[in-house]
Amino acid sequence: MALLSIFQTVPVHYYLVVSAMLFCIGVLGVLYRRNAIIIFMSIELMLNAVNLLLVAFSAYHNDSGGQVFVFFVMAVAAAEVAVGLAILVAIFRNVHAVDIDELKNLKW
Amino acid sequence: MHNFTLLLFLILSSLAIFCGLMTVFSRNPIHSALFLIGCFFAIAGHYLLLSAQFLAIVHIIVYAGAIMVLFLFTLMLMNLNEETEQHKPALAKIGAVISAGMLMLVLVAVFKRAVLAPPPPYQDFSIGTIETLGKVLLNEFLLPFEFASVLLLTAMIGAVLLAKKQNPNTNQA
Amino acid sequence: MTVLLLIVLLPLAGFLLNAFWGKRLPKVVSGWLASAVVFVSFVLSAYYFAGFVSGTQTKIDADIYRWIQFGDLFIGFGFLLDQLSAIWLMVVTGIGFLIHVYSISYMHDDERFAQFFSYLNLFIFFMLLLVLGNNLLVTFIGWEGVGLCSYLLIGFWFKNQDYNNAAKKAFVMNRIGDLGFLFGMFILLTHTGTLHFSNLASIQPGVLPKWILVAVTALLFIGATGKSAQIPLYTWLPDAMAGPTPVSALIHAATMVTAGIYLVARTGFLYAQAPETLTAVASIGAATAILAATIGVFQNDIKKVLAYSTVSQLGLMFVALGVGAYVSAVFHVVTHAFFKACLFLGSGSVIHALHGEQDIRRMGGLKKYMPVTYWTFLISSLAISGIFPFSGFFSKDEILAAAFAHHKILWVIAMLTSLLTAFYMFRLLFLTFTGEFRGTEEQRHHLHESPPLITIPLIILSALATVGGVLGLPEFLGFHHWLKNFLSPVVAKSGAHAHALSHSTELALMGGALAGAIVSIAYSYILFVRGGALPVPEGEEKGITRLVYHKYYVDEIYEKIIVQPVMFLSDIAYRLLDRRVIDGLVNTSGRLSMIAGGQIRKLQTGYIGYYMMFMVLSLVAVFVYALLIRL
Amino acid sequence: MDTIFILEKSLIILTVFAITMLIALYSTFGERVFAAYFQDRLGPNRAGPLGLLQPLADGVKMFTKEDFIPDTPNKFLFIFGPFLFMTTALITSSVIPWGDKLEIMGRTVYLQAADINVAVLFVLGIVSIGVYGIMVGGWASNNKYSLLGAVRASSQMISYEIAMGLSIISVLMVSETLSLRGIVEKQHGFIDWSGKFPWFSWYVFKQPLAFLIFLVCAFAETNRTPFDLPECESELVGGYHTEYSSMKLGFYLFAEYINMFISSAIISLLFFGGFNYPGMDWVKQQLGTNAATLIGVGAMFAKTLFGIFFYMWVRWTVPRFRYDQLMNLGWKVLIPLAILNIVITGAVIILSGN
Repeated sequence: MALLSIFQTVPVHYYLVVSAMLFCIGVLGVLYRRNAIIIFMSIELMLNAVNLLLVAFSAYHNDSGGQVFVFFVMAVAAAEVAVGLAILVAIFRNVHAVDIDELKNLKW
Repeated sequence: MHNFTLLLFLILSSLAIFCGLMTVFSRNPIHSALFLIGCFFAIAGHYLLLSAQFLAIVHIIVYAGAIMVLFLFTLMLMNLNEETEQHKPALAKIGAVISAGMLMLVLVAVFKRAVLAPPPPYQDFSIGTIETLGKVLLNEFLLPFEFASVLLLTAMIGAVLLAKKQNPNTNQA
Repeated sequence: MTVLLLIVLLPLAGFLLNAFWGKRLPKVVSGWLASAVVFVSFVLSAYYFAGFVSGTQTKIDADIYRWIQFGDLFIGFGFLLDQLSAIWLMVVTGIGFLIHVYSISYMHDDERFAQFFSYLNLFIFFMLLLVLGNNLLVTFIGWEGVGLCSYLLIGFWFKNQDYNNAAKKAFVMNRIGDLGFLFGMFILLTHTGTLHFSNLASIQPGVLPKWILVAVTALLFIGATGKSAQIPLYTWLPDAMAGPTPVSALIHAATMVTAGIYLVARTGFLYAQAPETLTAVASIGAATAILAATIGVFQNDIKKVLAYSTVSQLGLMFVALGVGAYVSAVFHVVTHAFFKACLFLGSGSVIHALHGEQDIRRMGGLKKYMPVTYWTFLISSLAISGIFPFSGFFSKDEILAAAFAHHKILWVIAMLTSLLTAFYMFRLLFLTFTGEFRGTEEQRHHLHESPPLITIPLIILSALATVGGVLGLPEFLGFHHWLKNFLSPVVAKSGAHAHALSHSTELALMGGALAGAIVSIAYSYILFVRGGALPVPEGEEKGITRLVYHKYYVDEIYEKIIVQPVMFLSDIAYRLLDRRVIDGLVNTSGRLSMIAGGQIRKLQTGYIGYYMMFMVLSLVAVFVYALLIRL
Repeated sequence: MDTIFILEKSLIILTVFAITMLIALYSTFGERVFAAYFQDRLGPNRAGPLGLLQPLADGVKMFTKEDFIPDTPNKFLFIFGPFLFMTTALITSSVIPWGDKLEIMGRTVYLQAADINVAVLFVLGIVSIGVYGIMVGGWASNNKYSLLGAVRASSQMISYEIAMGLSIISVLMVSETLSLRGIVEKQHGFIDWSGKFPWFSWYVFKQPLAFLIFLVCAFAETNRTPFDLPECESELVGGYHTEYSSMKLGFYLFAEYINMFISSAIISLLFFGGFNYPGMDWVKQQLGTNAATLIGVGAMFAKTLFGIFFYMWVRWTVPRFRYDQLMNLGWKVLIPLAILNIVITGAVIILSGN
């Protein structure tokens, strides 16, 4: 059963715009908030924006490579969250804050 | 039918963008996390729309089922409420909004100039199935796959090591 | 092939075992382990050797894997086993095994016992690689490897700075020779595209230009002079006596120093096409032989005498090679390995008994304390002096005859050398073993015969030195020259054929040599036993004696004309280039980055948000740039 | 997509919903009856004949109780929690095949709401979302006991999800499909004659280790004894639903029974052949497709109901674990065992050459 491609209805440019918007919301979150965990979430949002675009183009080109790449992004995201949150928990234990403006030990 | 698809797309997109914005602007971190989960569901809906069923389910299991649970866990255990979070000065906030807006502008400008192949008339529904993906993943992308497994193992060990409570008796850093 | 591989790999395994676990093993275990691997190698070599003797074994020449492959260039890693390498296999593993056993007793008080044996095993491994390599590059690995082991073993007692210097000297001298070897290989590779002996041997005469052949053979010969201690690179060998005595016996008498002979014999087909080089080989060999022999006469260190004797004997072998008598050279290598190893081990036994004393002026009268050592030493001395019927008589006579047939001057020099040899060997023998003991009372108190592990190898080696001559009984007396027939498949191709001499001439030469040797020994007897003459103490030599005693001041001359100018140049380079130019550049760049860093540091506020803001803005800038480019 | 198809599916969905509710309702009753039986006393027997109206009475009680909302800044989330928990519990039933096909008026009707090709993953995904119902509710209660209970419950659930998923993988390796209907059809009949030697076709006989792991995980996922730590009164006052009352509490409790029902159904699908029963081919020949299918539906429900009974049986038999024991069992026993099982299954598949 060969169905019409979704891109006959929804131009792929729409996906580009949606994913660009999601990505920029992620960027905004990173710049706007001081809570490190929220910044983390914003990064996840950016990754997902990219994933969305990958899947869209995977369907657009009828090539499953894009979807496979999403798996790898997920693996990286999972690893990042596991380690990142562990670091944040360790920091929280020591300084009782996850406020990035208070974590400025990078200066030295 | 076609309009139905477009409608679905629009609903899902606005849901995703709304949830994304709420993630950033919610005062309470827990609300942020919950909105982010909503956003992920909207994205999963997009995946279904693009007939990537397997990926949609995996997306939900991984992001909603694992990653966001971890976030919620951390937030709940740290007990961060809105009173405790200090916000950035207004100038920095304006700067942030302007920077993100500029990035958006530039990205859209870049995308507008993108030259794309014409859309395919028909869609190959087999690419989203677990059979196809499994074959591609374990043949063409076997090496990255193995690397990913090593990466996850490393991350696991690292996370365990970092989160482990230090034994007060042993005096090591 | 597997068995062949085993021969090579067993000593390597021994090396690894002793190197990594040797310290944890008891000394007995590690010593016997090292000996056992060499013994197994010896047995396996003997299997092949027997195969060659009986004619059932054919030549093995196979690449184990493709080592270097680049365009047309192909160099394999493989082994070549024929009659020539089989003989060397027997010598290396056989004498190597005896010396291992000897070392168990000799080194047994040393705290780095296992390390010593690991080095010995490593040496055997590289030596086998050298001998078995089927192309010049594999041989070169072995060549470098034995050089390394030689360095390690000469400097084994590295706490003594003199020994370290000796090791360094040996290494540097060898490196100079190796450079020649390398250049020879490069030229060969450029012009023939192969380094395999089999391929090289099949090149028809006239295909390669003459000058290339001369250049290649001369360069390879430079390599050989380094390894086999010929003029001008011979000075390292006497200094190399700093190493433990088994090392001197194994490396600097029986095996490694004959690598040069092996190389020339192996590439004989090239030398056959370059008679100019052969003449040079013969001349240098003769010059080395006589020079070293004269120095040997005035040396007072028991091992130095033997060292100069080795240099001189090697010179004789090169004379044989130079006149095309490859078989005689190989023959002399084998017999020389027997009696020189025996002599070194005997001297080691003496040194052992005297707790490290090496000066013959403080020895004497040891005959009654250590009879076994004395008798084996005597037999070997007779052999090296060329007294009938010991092995040296046959091999040396062949060389003399070949030299006579080639050129009379060579014969005169070789003859003189062999007379001097007989003289200084018996001077050594008489001063060491006869007369009264001249050492301290305490040393006399501890004098004793060495333990069986030392004496048994001595007895075996002296027995071999006695009967070794049967390998090559002279043909003109109607005997069957076994070695010549044995080597004929390999050497015949080299185009070497001894000039035919009439029977009477050969007989006369033989008799002359024998008579000369006996006269020399008699003179030595009169001088040192009857006359009781003693070498003068340090610094009281006069005239020509003094010149010779100081080894013709060769080391000093090298120091003045080579080492000091090089040092001077290096000093200038250090002061000007290194300190001013290079250091200046490095320091300036360092200072610049410090200044720059001091300024840029101010950008680093420590606020992550600030960094991320910059990141985003830079990203925007990059995108804008990309857009503008596309406009 | 014709109207009849939509009607048919709607009918099936409604039926499934109704049956699920009914069974969950009477499970509460059954629990009390069996508890009484196991403890050798009389159970509820006042409301209606044999006390059969007891669940209705309970429902009336729940609805009429005072609906108390604590002083929390997150009133919406407080209400949203039980709603989410209930919804996720019900959603899973949409992919469960309750029976084989019926032939009605020339149409083939599959007794299943949706046969999707990633059904097993769908179930896992929904189960993982169920955690949020507990977490959100517990957190929004603004009470530290609730929060601790929620954290306990959710960490227990996500820990056991891993072992559960891994144990399913070995089943999937045998079945070679992710569709639940496909898995059931692979277990056709009772005895598999196709192989080199006959063996039971149900996966409980082919994958006994996977079954055991899955069973334990299912107990943990539904927060049933012996893993009912999230609501253990002696430590946590009452767990994540301490602050809940009236029907919102009813939702949490009711959803637990729904979960029990659904997990029993899934166990019977994955390991006990679902709607397969011994001799089904013979019945089909004798009585026709529809009758055979109806018997199959009966078999399916019999297996599922026995599963629910088994839950109750265990509840009154096995004592509660300690929390560290629970975590050790999950991470250090079940996960390695499940991985071992995967390795063994893979090795067997390769060695047997298919």
